[in-house]
Amino acid sequence: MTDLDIIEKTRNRLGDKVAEIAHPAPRRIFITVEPHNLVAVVAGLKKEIGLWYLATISGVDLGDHFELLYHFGHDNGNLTIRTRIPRAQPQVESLSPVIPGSILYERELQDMFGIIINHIPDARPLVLPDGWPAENFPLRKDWTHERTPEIIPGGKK
Amino acid sequence: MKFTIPIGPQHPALKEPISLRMTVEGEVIRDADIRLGYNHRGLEKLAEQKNWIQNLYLTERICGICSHSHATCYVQGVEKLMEIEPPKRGLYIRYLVAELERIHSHLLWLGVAGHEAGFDSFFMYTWRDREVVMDLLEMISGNRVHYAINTIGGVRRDLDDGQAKKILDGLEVLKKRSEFYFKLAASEPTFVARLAGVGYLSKESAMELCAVGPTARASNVPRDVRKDDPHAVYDEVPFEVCTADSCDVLGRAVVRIKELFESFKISEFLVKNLPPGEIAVKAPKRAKPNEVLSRYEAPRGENTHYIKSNGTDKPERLKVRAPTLANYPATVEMLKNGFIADIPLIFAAIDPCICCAERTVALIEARTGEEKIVRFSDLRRLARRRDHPLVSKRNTVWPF
Amino acid sequence: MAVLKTLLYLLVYPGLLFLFVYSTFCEWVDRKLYARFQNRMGPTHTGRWGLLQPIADFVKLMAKEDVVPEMADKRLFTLLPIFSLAIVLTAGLLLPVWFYSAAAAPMISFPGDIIVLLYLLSLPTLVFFLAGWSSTNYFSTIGGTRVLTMLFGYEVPLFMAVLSPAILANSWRLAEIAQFYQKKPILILPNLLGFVIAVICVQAKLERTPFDIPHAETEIVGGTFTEYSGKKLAFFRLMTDIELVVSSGLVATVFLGGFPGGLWLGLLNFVIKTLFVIFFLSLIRALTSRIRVDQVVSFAWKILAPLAVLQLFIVILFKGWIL
Amino acid sequence: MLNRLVRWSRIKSPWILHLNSGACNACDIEIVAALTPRFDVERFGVLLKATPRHADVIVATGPVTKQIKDRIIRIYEQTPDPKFVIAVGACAMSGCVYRGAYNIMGGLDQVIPVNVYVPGCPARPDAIIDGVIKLLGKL
Repeated sequence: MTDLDIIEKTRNRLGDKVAEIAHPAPRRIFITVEPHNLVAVVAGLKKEIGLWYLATISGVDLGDHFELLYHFGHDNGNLTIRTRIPRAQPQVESLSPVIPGSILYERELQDMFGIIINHIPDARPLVLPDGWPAENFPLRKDWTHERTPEIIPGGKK
Repeated sequence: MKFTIPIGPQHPALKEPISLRMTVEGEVIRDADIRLGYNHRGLEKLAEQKNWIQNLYLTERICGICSHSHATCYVQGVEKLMEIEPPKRGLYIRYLVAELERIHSHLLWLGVAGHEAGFDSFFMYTWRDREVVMDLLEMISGNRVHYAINTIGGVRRDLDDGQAKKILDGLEVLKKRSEFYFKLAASEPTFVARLAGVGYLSKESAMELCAVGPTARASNVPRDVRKDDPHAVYDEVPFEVCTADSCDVLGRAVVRIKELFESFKISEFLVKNLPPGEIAVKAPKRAKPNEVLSRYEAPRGENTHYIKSNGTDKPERLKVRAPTLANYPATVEMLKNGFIADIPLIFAAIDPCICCAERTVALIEARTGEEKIVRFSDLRRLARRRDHPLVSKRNTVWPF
Repeated sequence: MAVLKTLLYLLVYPGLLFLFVYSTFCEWVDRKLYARFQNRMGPTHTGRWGLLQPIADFVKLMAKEDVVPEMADKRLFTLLPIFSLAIVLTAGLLLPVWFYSAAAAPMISFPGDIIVLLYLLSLPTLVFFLAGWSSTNYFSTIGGTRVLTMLFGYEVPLFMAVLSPAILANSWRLAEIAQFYQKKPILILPNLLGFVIAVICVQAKLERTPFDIPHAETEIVGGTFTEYSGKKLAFFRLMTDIELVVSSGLVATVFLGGFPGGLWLGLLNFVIKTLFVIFFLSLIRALTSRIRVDQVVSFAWKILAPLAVLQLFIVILFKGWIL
Repeated sequence: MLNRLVRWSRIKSPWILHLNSGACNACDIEIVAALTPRFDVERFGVLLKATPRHADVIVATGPVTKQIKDRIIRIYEQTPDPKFVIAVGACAMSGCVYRGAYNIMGGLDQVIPVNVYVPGCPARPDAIIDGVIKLLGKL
């Protein structure tokens, strides 16, 4: 299945749910969807073109928005579904009913960006090291790390 | 008699810190819980504070075994962002190192698998031969482990004719040795008995849980980024995707051995057809605002790097997905209802590279399977029973 | 004089001191062979050819801090290493190598001593189990249960295999069995199958690869000995070495015709024959991978035990028709 | 006399425990490579032990992550005296590239006392063996 086939199929079958389809490089397709359409689009694509392999979910902090990129691999390249959620209300539906393997990456998102994943099967808050302070999300741009002073054994000479 | 045993974070079977909590009944595992985070170093945050060249150094140190794969994956992406085209010769050397690294990694894995199964002689023999490929890598790059051969726009070091000849000789030696040892291993009944039927992962669950690399290929899912997404030199190189259909540890070993021979073939092709010319082009300091998704087939499976630039000399976001992380859900699935004795083997079978997986944190808990309390008297019966009906089903043939 | 002789017998030769020195030598041989099979050198820098390596290990462990875990049963935990060492030393005295006087003391050679020796060699296994159990560490506990599970597997084939030469020699006394085969060395041949079975079972008894399941390093860390350190570990290691000597001595006595030739020649015979057995044990260790505990039990009952029965049949038929 | 014997035995029989505190695997595979035929540390009586209770020398690699800090201290306390610590690789010495990251405590010496530092990223097997020998020479 070539890129053009996938684009055409997506346009024909899921056109009403997809906001934009970009094709920046060979074997790379970027589809933009609204957050509430995300699960439906993934389920549709899984049915239409057999998209079972979720490579990862990248989160990007864009200031007032978080951008989530769901990278899928297929037999002939890569397809990325992009969605944006507001920083004030960082919520997104879990993909795990459609793709069980997604749970890992969603927990990672919870941990690193503080995005709330609705209906995630294992809703335990993700911990960085035990005793990590709450409401600290390392990958948010406004979070900075204070270096702890190091002890020099034997003292400085 | 049901209790939880902690395996790790410091455990001889795991060379890296990870904590597995196994709920066992006698010798049978009922539930598995993996706790990561012991190796989490916060790499993605660090990457945002370093410039493009410094990040090359950083990505190389994500992992020591597949250091070249992360660096290559990153460099591929950055070259696209900067819109530069590395010269052909540079690319050939880069992917030659990549294939040699795959050979070293698979030999290492075979040795470790032997060690986990208590077959120390096999471990010693494979590691002795691994030194041959380590020498080749040291000759090409000047380093045994972190090769640092990549640079943005090509590679750092050229290859001369003498070196090319040495590589071909070394590959010839390796080929002969590996063939001999693998025949030996295949004829060792205790070893094969330990691998066959252990850690079953069906094709359906492999797909559902998004398994990658040899783990997926051993479950007959022919996924290989080098074929699916033929980047750089891989559209010119003849090779095959190796699969097995036995879905167990034996299958994973077979896939790795077959891949080893594919890698010998690819490396030979790359050395023999090395084009003349430059090895690197000059790279700009900054990259225009853009985004790129870079994929690379590391020895353990697919590496995915998502890189976003914002016009400065530092990346806006560098997202690293290592293959081991993708294989964790599958591991939990495989561990269920196995024996304690098989934990190290099953865990080793995905060739875990915890340091790769843990540039971020993840926590998995297994879905609780059917549980019943077993008394001590039942244990003996359990131990005698053949828990896996698959033991008899050996449709994966050893390649020799 | 008799008292002195007995004391000498117990403490120097062939008792404590000799067994200590010879067992460390055997450990060195085993390690060296194992290393050579793996293309390595093995210990080389401790004494000449690394000969003193096991002694260095022993002394170092004796000088180390001795940690007793809080949860463990302290008395049992401390007693077990000494107890097990005593058992194997006693077993060592029963071997008929020490016949430097014709009229051996009745306490060390008597009809039925083969059975006593076999039982004395079974006891360390129970000690291992108790050691694992009393450490109250998860890994030790699992190791302990594995020890017992394995015991059910190899013990019966071992007894049956050792039985067949005894039947052929028509004696339950080790010295007599050995003498019988010294007179007619050709009769060793019918017991060849038994020899193989016995070597495999001894391998299992000594918990060496492929039967090192109770202390499988990559699975359950140190297994039964996880919590042991310092002196106690040193005793356990020494005990394992002496057990190696004694069990290979047993196999050599029963299957290879004992150790004839008085004090010095007998000693030479003993060394050569035990090293011959140890060579096989090391070879098995280097050539195999660890199997699972269920595989041990099924292997022992499905293959070793029937073969041992077959061996008994061969010997009985042989005895009936030819002798 | 007895002291000399004990000292000799300690020099001749260092059993090591491999401890990974968040390393990138490179130093770890080099430590394992030191056990294999080409380098073969068993020549010097070095054995890789599984549990801290049996070990004399802790060979640690990697920067110390916050999560594993308590474990390292526990393992150090579990090891019976006399015990020695070798920090292998740049990470275990100072944190290397990861220095200053939010989950890193820094080098190993931030947590437990270290006897010998072996530099290198990663340290070569030869260097690791040299580190062990240097440590023993100091006894």
